[in-house]
Amino acid sequence: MTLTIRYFAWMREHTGTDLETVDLPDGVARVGDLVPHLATISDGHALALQNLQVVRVAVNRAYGDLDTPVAAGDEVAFFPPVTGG
Amino acid sequence: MTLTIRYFAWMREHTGTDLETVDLPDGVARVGDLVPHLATISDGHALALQNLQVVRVAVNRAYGDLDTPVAAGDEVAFFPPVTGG
Amino acid sequence: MTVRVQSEDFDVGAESRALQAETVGGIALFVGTVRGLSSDDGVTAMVLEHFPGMTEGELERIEAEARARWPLEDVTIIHRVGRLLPGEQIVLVAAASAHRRAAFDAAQFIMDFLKTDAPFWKAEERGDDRRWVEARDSDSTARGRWSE
Amino acid sequence: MTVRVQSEDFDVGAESRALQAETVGGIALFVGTVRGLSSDDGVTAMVLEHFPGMTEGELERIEAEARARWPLEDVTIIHRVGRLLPGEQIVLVAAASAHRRAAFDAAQFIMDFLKTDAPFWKAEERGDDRRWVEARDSDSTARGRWSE
Repeated sequence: MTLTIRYFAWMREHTGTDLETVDLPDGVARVGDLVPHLATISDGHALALQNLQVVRVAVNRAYGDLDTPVAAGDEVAFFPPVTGG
Repeated sequence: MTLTIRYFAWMREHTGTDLETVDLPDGVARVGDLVPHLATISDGHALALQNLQVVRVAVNRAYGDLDTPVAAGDEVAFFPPVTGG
Repeated sequence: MTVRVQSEDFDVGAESRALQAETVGGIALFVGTVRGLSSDDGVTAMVLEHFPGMTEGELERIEAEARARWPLEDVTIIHRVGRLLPGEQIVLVAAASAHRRAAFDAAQFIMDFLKTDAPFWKAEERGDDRRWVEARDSDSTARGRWSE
Repeated sequence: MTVRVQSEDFDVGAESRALQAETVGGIALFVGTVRGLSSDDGVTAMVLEHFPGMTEGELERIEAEARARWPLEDVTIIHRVGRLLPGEQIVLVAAASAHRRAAFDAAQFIMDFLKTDAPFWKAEERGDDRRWVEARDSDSTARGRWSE
Protein backbone atom coordinates (compact mmCIF):
# COMPACT_ATOMS: atom_id res chain seq x y z
CA MET A 1 0.00 0.00 0.00
CA THR A 2 1.40 3.37 -1.05
CA LEU A 3 0.70 6.54 0.92
CA THR A 4 1.80 10.15 0.62
CA ILE A 5 3.17 11.59 3.86
CA ARG A 6 3.55 15.30 4.63
CA TYR A 7 5.30 17.04 7.51
CA PHE A 8 5.09 20.67 8.61
CA ALA A 9 6.98 23.11 10.83
CA TRP A 10 9.49 21.44 13.19
CA MET A 11 8.38 17.97 12.06
CA ARG A 12 9.42 18.92 8.52
CA GLU A 13 12.75 20.16 9.84
CA HIS A 14 13.38 16.99 11.89
CA THR A 15 12.45 14.58 9.07
CA GLY A 16 14.25 16.70 6.49
CA THR A 17 11.32 16.40 4.08
CA ASP A 18 7.94 18.01 3.51
CA LEU A 19 6.59 15.24 1.29
CA GLU A 20 7.44 11.56 0.81
CA THR A 21 5.84 8.50 -0.69
CA VAL A 22 6.02 5.36 1.44
CA ASP A 23 5.21 1.70 0.75
CA LEU A 24 3.64 -0.03 3.69
CA PRO A 25 2.73 -3.65 4.47
CA ASP A 26 -0.91 -4.73 4.35
CA GLY A 27 -1.41 -4.74 8.13
CA VAL A 28 -1.40 -0.94 8.23
CA ALA A 29 -5.06 0.07 8.66
CA ARG A 30 -4.94 3.23 10.79
CA VAL A 31 -2.75 6.31 11.20
CA GLY A 32 -1.27 4.89 14.42
CA ASP A 33 -0.08 1.79 12.51
CA LEU A 34 2.00 4.03 10.25
CA VAL A 35 4.12 5.51 12.99
CA PRO A 36 6.50 2.58 13.74
CA HIS A 37 7.21 2.26 10.00
CA LEU A 38 7.88 5.96 9.47
CA ALA A 39 10.07 6.12 12.58
CA THR A 40 12.55 3.68 10.95
CA ILE A 41 13.16 5.91 7.93
CA SER A 42 15.73 8.11 9.69
CA ASP A 43 16.83 9.29 13.14
CA GLY A 44 15.10 12.57 12.30
CA HIS A 45 11.84 10.72 11.62
CA ALA A 46 12.17 8.89 14.93
CA LEU A 47 12.79 12.20 16.71
CA ALA A 48 9.84 13.91 15.00
CA LEU A 49 7.46 11.10 15.90
CA GLN A 50 8.73 10.25 19.39
CA ASN A 51 6.07 12.23 21.26
CA LEU A 52 2.72 11.69 19.58
CA GLN A 53 0.97 13.68 22.31
CA VAL A 54 2.11 16.92 20.66
CA VAL A 55 1.44 15.81 17.08
CA ARG A 56 -1.67 16.56 15.03
CA VAL A 57 -2.82 14.47 12.08
CA ALA A 58 -4.78 15.16 8.92
CA VAL A 59 -5.90 12.49 6.44
CA ASN A 60 -6.75 13.81 2.99
CA ARG A 61 -6.70 17.36 4.40
CA ALA A 62 -9.25 16.75 7.15
CA TYR A 63 -8.30 16.48 10.82
CA GLY A 64 -8.01 12.95 12.13
CA ASP A 65 -6.20 11.10 14.89
CA LEU A 66 -4.21 7.91 15.43
CA ASP A 67 -7.40 5.84 14.99
CA THR A 68 -8.37 7.33 11.62
CA PRO A 69 -8.41 4.60 8.90
CA VAL A 70 -6.00 4.90 5.99
CA ALA A 71 -6.22 3.35 2.53
CA ALA A 72 -3.95 3.17 -0.51
CA GLY A 73 -3.46 6.59 -2.12
CA ASP A 74 -4.33 8.57 1.01
CA GLU A 75 -2.37 11.64 2.00
CA VAL A 76 -1.45 11.65 5.69
CA ALA A 77 -0.05 14.85 7.21
CA PHE A 78 1.75 15.17 10.55
CA PHE A 79 2.25 18.54 12.19
CA PRO A 80 2.50 20.32 15.55
CA PRO A 81 -0.47 22.20 17.05
CA VAL A 82 -1.22 25.20 14.84
CA THR A 83 -0.07 28.72 15.73
CA GLY A 84 -1.44 31.06 13.07
CA GLY A 85 -3.42 34.23 13.40
CA MET B 1 -30.55 84.41 37.52
CA THR B 2 -29.60 83.95 33.87
CA LEU B 3 -29.11 80.53 32.31
CA THR B 4 -28.33 79.30 28.81
CA ILE B 5 -30.71 76.58 27.60
CA ARG B 6 -30.04 74.22 24.69
CA TYR B 7 -32.36 71.79 22.93
CA PHE B 8 -31.52 69.00 20.52
CA ALA B 9 -33.26 66.75 17.97
CA TRP B 10 -37.09 66.78 18.24
CA MET B 11 -36.94 69.01 21.33
CA ARG B 12 -35.14 71.60 19.20
CA GLU B 13 -37.79 71.24 16.51
CA HIS B 14 -40.67 71.56 19.01
CA THR B 15 -39.24 74.61 20.80
CA GLY B 16 -38.09 76.16 17.51
CA THR B 17 -34.71 77.05 19.00
CA ASP B 18 -31.40 75.34 19.70
CA LEU B 19 -30.16 77.97 22.16
CA GLU B 20 -31.85 80.56 24.35
CA THR B 21 -30.96 82.70 27.33
CA VAL B 22 -33.56 82.79 30.10
CA ASP B 23 -33.95 84.91 33.24
CA LEU B 24 -35.33 82.98 36.17
CA PRO B 25 -36.52 83.92 39.67
CA ASP B 26 -34.30 83.20 42.65
CA GLY B 27 -36.26 80.12 43.80
CA VAL B 28 -34.90 78.07 40.89
CA ALA B 29 -32.24 75.78 42.42
CA ARG B 30 -32.42 72.56 40.42
CA VAL B 31 -33.05 71.48 36.83
CA GLY B 32 -36.56 70.33 37.72
CA ASP B 33 -37.41 73.85 38.97
CA LEU B 34 -36.64 75.20 35.50
CA VAL B 35 -39.22 73.17 33.66
CA PRO B 36 -42.45 75.02 34.64
CA HIS B 37 -40.81 78.31 33.64
CA LEU B 38 -39.54 77.03 30.28
CA ALA B 39 -42.91 75.42 29.50
CA THR B 40 -44.56 78.87 29.50
CA ILE B 41 -42.30 80.28 26.78
CA SER B 42 -44.36 78.78 23.94
CA ASP B 43 -46.75 75.95 23.09
CA GLY B 44 -43.78 74.22 21.46
CA HIS B 45 -41.80 74.45 24.70
CA ALA B 46 -44.75 72.99 26.61
CA LEU B 47 -45.01 70.14 24.09
CA ALA B 48 -41.25 69.43 24.19
CA LEU B 49 -41.23 69.29 27.99
CA GLN B 50 -44.54 67.54 28.59
CA ASN B 51 -43.09 64.08 29.12
CA LEU B 52 -39.93 64.37 31.21
CA GLN B 53 -39.60 60.58 31.35
CA VAL B 54 -38.18 60.59 27.83
CA VAL B 55 -35.97 63.66 28.29
CA ARG B 56 -32.28 63.63 29.15
CA VAL B 57 -30.46 66.53 30.80
CA ALA B 58 -26.88 67.83 30.79
CA VAL B 59 -25.62 70.68 32.95
CA ASN B 60 -22.44 72.31 31.70
CA ARG B 61 -21.99 69.39 29.26
CA ALA B 62 -22.11 66.64 31.89
CA TYR B 63 -25.10 64.32 32.32
CA GLY B 64 -27.44 65.28 35.13
CA ASP B 65 -31.07 64.81 36.04
CA LEU B 66 -33.98 66.85 37.41
CA ASP B 67 -32.26 67.03 40.82
CA THR B 68 -28.99 68.47 39.53
CA PRO B 69 -28.33 71.94 41.04
CA VAL B 70 -28.13 74.94 38.72
CA ALA B 71 -26.46 78.30 39.30
CA ALA B 72 -26.28 81.57 37.40
CA GLY B 73 -24.35 81.23 34.15
CA ASP B 74 -24.87 77.46 33.82
CA GLU B 75 -25.68 75.87 30.50
CA VAL B 76 -28.58 73.40 30.73
CA ALA B 77 -29.27 71.10 27.78
CA PHE B 78 -32.45 69.08 27.18
CA PHE B 79 -32.52 66.27 24.65
CA PRO B 80 -34.07 62.88 23.86
CA PRO B 81 -32.21 59.61 24.56
CA VAL B 82 -29.22 59.44 22.23
CA THR B 83 -29.23 57.36 19.05
CA GLY B 84 -25.76 57.64 17.52
CA GLY B 85 -23.37 54.95 16.36
CA MET C 1 -5.74 58.61 21.34
CA THR C 2 -7.88 60.12 18.60
CA VAL C 3 -11.46 61.37 18.96
CA ARG C 4 -12.99 63.16 15.98
CA VAL C 5 -16.49 64.35 15.11
CA GLN C 6 -16.63 65.35 11.46
CA SER C 7 -18.86 65.55 8.41
CA GLU C 8 -16.20 64.12 6.06
CA ASP C 9 -15.81 60.42 5.43
CA PHE C 10 -12.88 58.51 6.98
CA ASP C 11 -10.42 55.95 5.63
CA VAL C 12 -10.56 52.71 7.63
CA GLY C 13 -7.24 51.53 6.19
CA ALA C 14 -5.39 54.71 7.14
CA GLU C 15 -6.88 54.68 10.64
CA SER C 16 -5.90 51.03 11.12
CA ARG C 17 -2.36 51.70 9.89
CA ALA C 18 -2.05 54.66 12.26
CA LEU C 19 -2.57 52.25 15.20
CA GLN C 20 0.05 49.71 14.05
CA ALA C 21 3.13 49.61 16.25
CA GLU C 22 5.66 47.02 17.38
CA THR C 23 3.92 46.67 20.74
CA VAL C 24 0.56 45.97 19.07
CA GLY C 25 -0.52 42.39 18.41
CA GLY C 26 -3.98 43.16 17.13
CA ILE C 27 -6.43 45.90 16.22
CA ALA C 28 -10.18 45.39 16.54
CA LEU C 29 -12.28 47.78 14.47
CA PHE C 30 -15.96 48.44 14.05
CA VAL C 31 -17.38 50.39 11.13
CA GLY C 32 -21.04 51.39 11.42
CA THR C 33 -22.80 52.05 8.12
CA VAL C 34 -26.15 53.45 6.99
CA ARG C 35 -28.59 50.72 6.06
CA GLY C 36 -30.71 51.67 3.10
CA LEU C 37 -33.54 51.11 0.70
CA SER C 38 -32.63 47.58 -0.20
CA SER C 39 -32.84 46.55 3.45
CA ASP C 40 -36.13 46.29 5.34
CA ASP C 41 -35.60 49.83 6.62
CA GLY C 42 -36.33 51.61 3.37
CA VAL C 43 -34.19 54.55 4.49
CA THR C 44 -33.18 57.01 1.75
CA ALA C 45 -30.94 59.20 3.96
CA MET C 46 -29.83 59.65 7.57
CA VAL C 47 -29.26 63.00 9.27
CA LEU C 48 -26.97 63.07 12.30
CA GLU C 49 -26.96 65.87 14.87
CA HIS C 50 -24.73 66.14 17.95
CA PHE C 51 -23.89 68.37 20.92
CA PRO C 52 -20.56 70.01 20.05
CA GLY C 53 -18.36 70.28 23.09
CA MET C 54 -20.18 67.63 25.07
CA THR C 55 -19.79 64.88 22.45
CA GLU C 56 -16.00 64.96 22.44
CA GLY C 57 -15.92 64.95 26.25
CA GLU C 58 -18.23 61.94 26.45
CA LEU C 59 -16.20 60.01 23.86
CA GLU C 60 -12.99 60.78 25.78
CA ARG C 61 -14.62 59.63 29.01
CA ILE C 62 -15.73 56.33 27.39
CA GLU C 63 -12.25 55.84 25.95
CA ALA C 64 -10.68 56.44 29.40
CA GLU C 65 -13.02 53.84 30.93
CA ALA C 66 -11.98 51.32 28.29
CA ARG C 67 -8.29 52.01 28.98
CA ALA C 68 -8.88 51.48 32.69
CA ARG C 69 -10.39 48.04 31.98
CA TRP C 70 -8.04 46.67 29.31
CA PRO C 71 -4.33 47.03 28.43
CA LEU C 72 -4.74 49.15 25.29
CA GLU C 73 -1.95 50.66 23.24
CA ASP C 74 -4.19 53.13 21.43
CA VAL C 75 -7.79 53.93 20.57
CA THR C 76 -9.47 55.80 17.72
CA ILE C 77 -13.08 56.98 17.71
CA ILE C 78 -14.49 58.85 14.69
CA HIS C 79 -18.16 59.76 14.31
CA ARG C 80 -19.68 61.55 11.36
CA VAL C 81 -22.46 64.13 11.51
CA GLY C 82 -24.67 65.71 8.85
CA ARG C 83 -26.55 64.02 6.02
CA LEU C 84 -25.44 60.52 5.05
CA LEU C 85 -26.69 58.18 2.33
CA PRO C 86 -27.31 54.43 2.53
CA GLY C 87 -24.06 52.47 2.44
CA GLU C 88 -22.03 55.38 3.85
CA GLN C 89 -19.83 55.02 6.92
CA ILE C 90 -21.14 56.61 10.15
CA VAL C 91 -18.76 55.58 12.91
CA LEU C 92 -15.36 53.98 13.42
CA VAL C 93 -14.09 52.56 16.68
CA ALA C 94 -10.65 50.96 16.71
CA ALA C 95 -8.72 49.53 19.68
CA ALA C 96 -5.12 48.33 19.49
CA SER C 97 -3.63 46.01 22.09
CA ALA C 98 -0.93 43.41 22.57
CA HIS C 99 -3.79 40.99 23.20
CA ARG C 100 -6.59 40.04 20.79
CA ARG C 101 -9.29 39.61 23.41
CA ALA C 102 -8.59 43.02 24.98
CA ALA C 103 -8.80 44.71 21.57
CA PHE C 104 -12.14 43.01 20.75
CA ASP C 105 -13.67 43.65 24.16
CA ALA C 106 -12.58 47.29 24.26
CA ALA C 107 -13.95 48.03 20.77
CA GLN C 108 -17.29 46.44 21.66
CA PHE C 109 -17.41 48.22 25.04
CA ILE C 110 -16.75 51.60 23.40
CA MET C 111 -19.45 51.01 20.77
CA ASP C 112 -21.97 49.92 23.43
CA PHE C 113 -21.31 53.03 25.55
CA LEU C 114 -21.18 55.35 22.54
CA LYS C 115 -24.67 54.12 21.58
CA THR C 116 -26.16 55.03 24.98
CA ASP C 117 -23.98 57.91 26.23
CA ALA C 118 -22.58 59.99 23.37
CA PRO C 119 -24.94 62.86 22.47
CA PHE C 120 -25.75 62.05 18.84
CA TRP C 121 -29.24 61.90 17.38
CA LYS C 122 -30.31 60.32 14.11
CA ALA C 123 -33.23 61.24 11.91
CA GLU C 124 -34.15 58.83 9.14
CA GLU C 125 -35.51 60.04 5.83
CA ARG C 126 -37.80 57.86 3.75
CA GLY C 127 -38.55 59.93 0.70
CA ASP C 128 -40.21 63.14 2.01
CA ASP C 129 -40.80 61.69 5.47
CA ARG C 130 -38.27 62.58 8.17
CA ARG C 131 -38.45 60.87 11.55
CA TRP C 132 -36.22 60.93 14.65
CA VAL C 133 -34.94 57.48 15.54
CA GLU C 134 -36.03 56.24 18.96
CA ALA C 135 -33.51 54.81 21.39
CA ARG C 136 -33.61 51.03 21.52
CA ASP C 137 -33.84 48.91 24.66
CA SER C 138 -31.32 46.53 23.12
CA ASP C 139 -28.69 49.28 23.34
CA SER C 140 -29.28 49.78 27.06
CA THR C 141 -29.08 46.00 27.49
CA ALA C 142 -25.79 45.89 25.59
CA ARG C 143 -24.36 48.60 27.84
CA GLY C 144 -25.69 46.90 30.96
CA ARG C 145 -23.85 43.64 30.43
CA TRP C 146 -20.50 45.39 31.04
CA SER C 147 -21.44 46.04 34.68
CA GLU C 148 -22.26 42.38 35.40
CA MET D 1 -17.35 35.28 1.02
CA THR D 2 -13.61 35.76 0.55
CA VAL D 3 -10.87 33.47 1.85
CA ARG D 4 -7.31 34.24 0.77
CA VAL D 5 -3.89 32.93 1.79
CA GLN D 6 -1.18 35.14 0.32
CA SER D 7 2.32 36.52 0.87
CA GLU D 8 1.34 40.07 -0.20
CA ASP D 9 0.04 42.64 2.26
CA PHE D 10 -3.66 43.56 2.27
CA ASP D 11 -5.54 46.88 2.41
CA VAL D 12 -7.89 46.98 5.41
CA GLY D 13 -9.77 49.98 3.97
CA ALA D 14 -10.42 48.29 0.62
CA GLU D 15 -11.53 45.07 2.33
CA SER D 16 -13.89 46.98 4.61
CA ARG D 17 -15.34 48.93 1.67
CA ALA D 18 -15.88 45.69 -0.24
CA LEU D 19 -18.22 44.51 2.54
CA GLN D 20 -20.29 47.73 2.64
CA ALA D 21 -23.82 47.28 1.30
CA GLU D 22 -27.26 48.75 1.99
CA THR D 23 -28.23 45.70 4.04
CA VAL D 24 -25.14 46.05 6.27
CA GLY D 25 -25.36 48.02 9.52
CA GLY D 26 -21.87 47.28 10.75
CA ILE D 27 -18.58 45.59 9.95
CA ALA D 28 -16.35 44.19 12.70
CA LEU D 29 -12.74 43.70 11.70
CA PHE D 30 -9.66 42.28 13.36
CA VAL D 31 -6.15 42.93 12.09
CA GLY D 32 -3.40 40.79 13.61
CA THR D 33 0.08 42.31 13.48
CA VAL D 34 3.64 41.16 14.21
CA ARG D 35 4.88 42.36 17.57
CA GLY D 36 8.52 43.34 17.51
CA LEU D 37 11.75 44.36 19.12
CA SER D 38 10.31 47.24 21.08
CA SER D 39 7.82 44.89 22.78
CA ASP D 40 8.85 42.33 25.40
CA ASP D 41 9.08 39.71 22.66
CA GLY D 42 12.25 40.98 21.03
CA VAL D 43 11.19 39.41 17.73
CA THR D 44 13.08 40.59 14.63
CA ALA D 45 11.00 38.62 12.09
CA MET D 46 8.20 36.06 11.85
CA VAL D 47 8.06 33.22 9.32
CA LEU D 48 4.64 31.75 8.54
CA GLU D 49 4.13 28.33 6.97
CA HIS D 50 0.83 26.68 6.07
CA PHE D 51 -0.72 23.57 4.53
CA PRO D 52 -1.89 24.64 1.05
CA GLY D 53 -5.15 23.00 0.15
CA MET D 54 -6.10 22.19 3.72
CA THR D 55 -5.84 25.78 5.01
CA GLU D 56 -8.44 27.20 2.63
CA GLY D 57 -10.81 24.32 3.43
CA GLU D 58 -10.49 24.87 7.18
CA LEU D 59 -11.05 28.63 6.84
CA GLU D 60 -14.16 27.99 4.73
CA ARG D 61 -15.44 25.51 7.31
CA ILE D 62 -14.93 28.05 10.14
CA GLU D 63 -16.66 30.74 8.07
CA ALA D 64 -19.62 28.39 7.42
CA GLU D 65 -19.92 27.70 11.16
CA ALA D 66 -20.00 31.44 11.87
CA ARG D 67 -22.70 31.96 9.24
CA ALA D 68 -24.77 29.18 10.81
CA ARG D 69 -24.58 30.94 14.20
CA TRP D 70 -25.12 34.59 13.23
CA PRO D 71 -27.03 36.48 10.53
CA LEU D 72 -24.04 37.62 8.46
CA GLU D 73 -24.16 39.46 5.15
CA ASP D 74 -20.58 38.69 4.23
CA VAL D 75 -17.23 37.55 5.63
CA THR D 76 -13.61 38.09 4.60
CA ILE D 77 -10.64 36.11 5.90
CA ILE D 78 -7.11 36.89 4.66
CA HIS D 79 -3.98 35.30 6.14
CA ARG D 80 -0.45 36.05 5.05
CA VAL D 81 2.39 33.52 4.80
CA GLY D 82 6.14 33.86 4.37
CA ARG D 83 8.54 36.18 6.19
CA LEU D 84 7.02 39.20 7.96
CA LEU D 85 8.66 42.02 9.90
CA PRO D 86 7.52 43.61 13.19
CA GLY D 87 4.58 45.94 12.67
CA GLU D 88 3.41 44.11 9.52
CA GLN D 89 -0.13 42.79 9.14
CA ILE D 90 -0.58 39.00 9.43
CA VAL D 91 -4.29 38.34 9.37
CA LEU D 92 -7.58 40.08 8.63
CA VAL D 93 -10.99 38.81 9.67
CA ALA D 94 -14.02 40.95 8.79
CA ALA D 95 -17.70 40.17 9.35
CA ALA D 96 -20.55 42.31 8.02
CA SER D 97 -24.05 42.12 9.45
CA ALA D 98 -27.22 44.14 9.90
CA HIS D 99 -26.52 43.85 13.63
CA ARG D 100 -23.48 45.11 15.53
CA ARG D 101 -23.36 42.30 18.08
CA ALA D 102 -23.51 39.61 15.39
CA ALA D 103 -20.63 41.23 13.49
CA PHE D 104 -18.46 41.47 16.63
CA ASP D 105 -19.22 37.95 17.83
CA ALA D 106 -18.65 36.39 14.42
CA ALA D 107 -15.30 38.13 13.92
CA GLN D 108 -14.12 37.02 17.36
CA PHE D 109 -15.43 33.46 16.82
CA ILE D 110 -13.60 33.19 13.49
CA MET D 111 -10.34 34.49 15.01
CA ASP D 112 -10.61 32.06 17.94
CA PHE D 113 -11.18 29.07 15.66
CA LEU D 114 -8.57 30.19 13.14
CA LYS D 115 -6.01 30.23 15.98
CA THR D 116 -6.69 26.60 16.95
CA ASP D 117 -7.88 24.96 13.71
CA ALA D 118 -6.31 26.58 10.64
CA PRO D 119 -3.03 24.87 9.69
CA PHE D 120 -0.58 27.76 10.00
CA TRP D 121 2.69 27.61 11.92
CA LYS D 122 4.82 30.52 13.07
CA ALA D 123 8.55 30.61 13.65
CA GLU D 124 9.96 33.65 15.45
CA GLU D 125 13.37 35.01 14.64
CA ARG D 126 15.39 36.88 17.24
CA GLY D 127 18.59 37.83 15.47
CA ASP D 128 20.15 34.51 14.31
CA ASP D 129 17.90 32.41 16.54
CA ARG D 130 14.83 30.85 14.92
CA ARG D 131 12.24 29.10 17.05
CA TRP D 132 8.82 27.54 16.33
CA VAL D 133 6.09 29.15 18.37
CA GLU D 134 4.31 26.76 20.72
CA ALA D 135 0.52 26.63 20.81
CA ARG D 136 -0.92 28.46 23.80
CA ASP D 137 -3.48 27.09 26.22
CA SER D 138 -5.21 30.47 26.18
CA ASP D 139 -6.11 29.89 22.53
CA SER D 140 -7.78 26.55 23.32
CA THR D 141 -9.61 28.29 26.16
CA ALA D 142 -10.79 31.05 23.83
CA ARG D 143 -12.13 28.45 21.38
CA GLY D 144 -13.74 26.46 24.18
CA ARG D 145 -15.93 29.29 25.44
CA TRP D 146 -17.98 29.19 22.20
CA SER D 147 -19.30 25.71 23.08
CA GLU D 148 -20.54 26.77 26.51
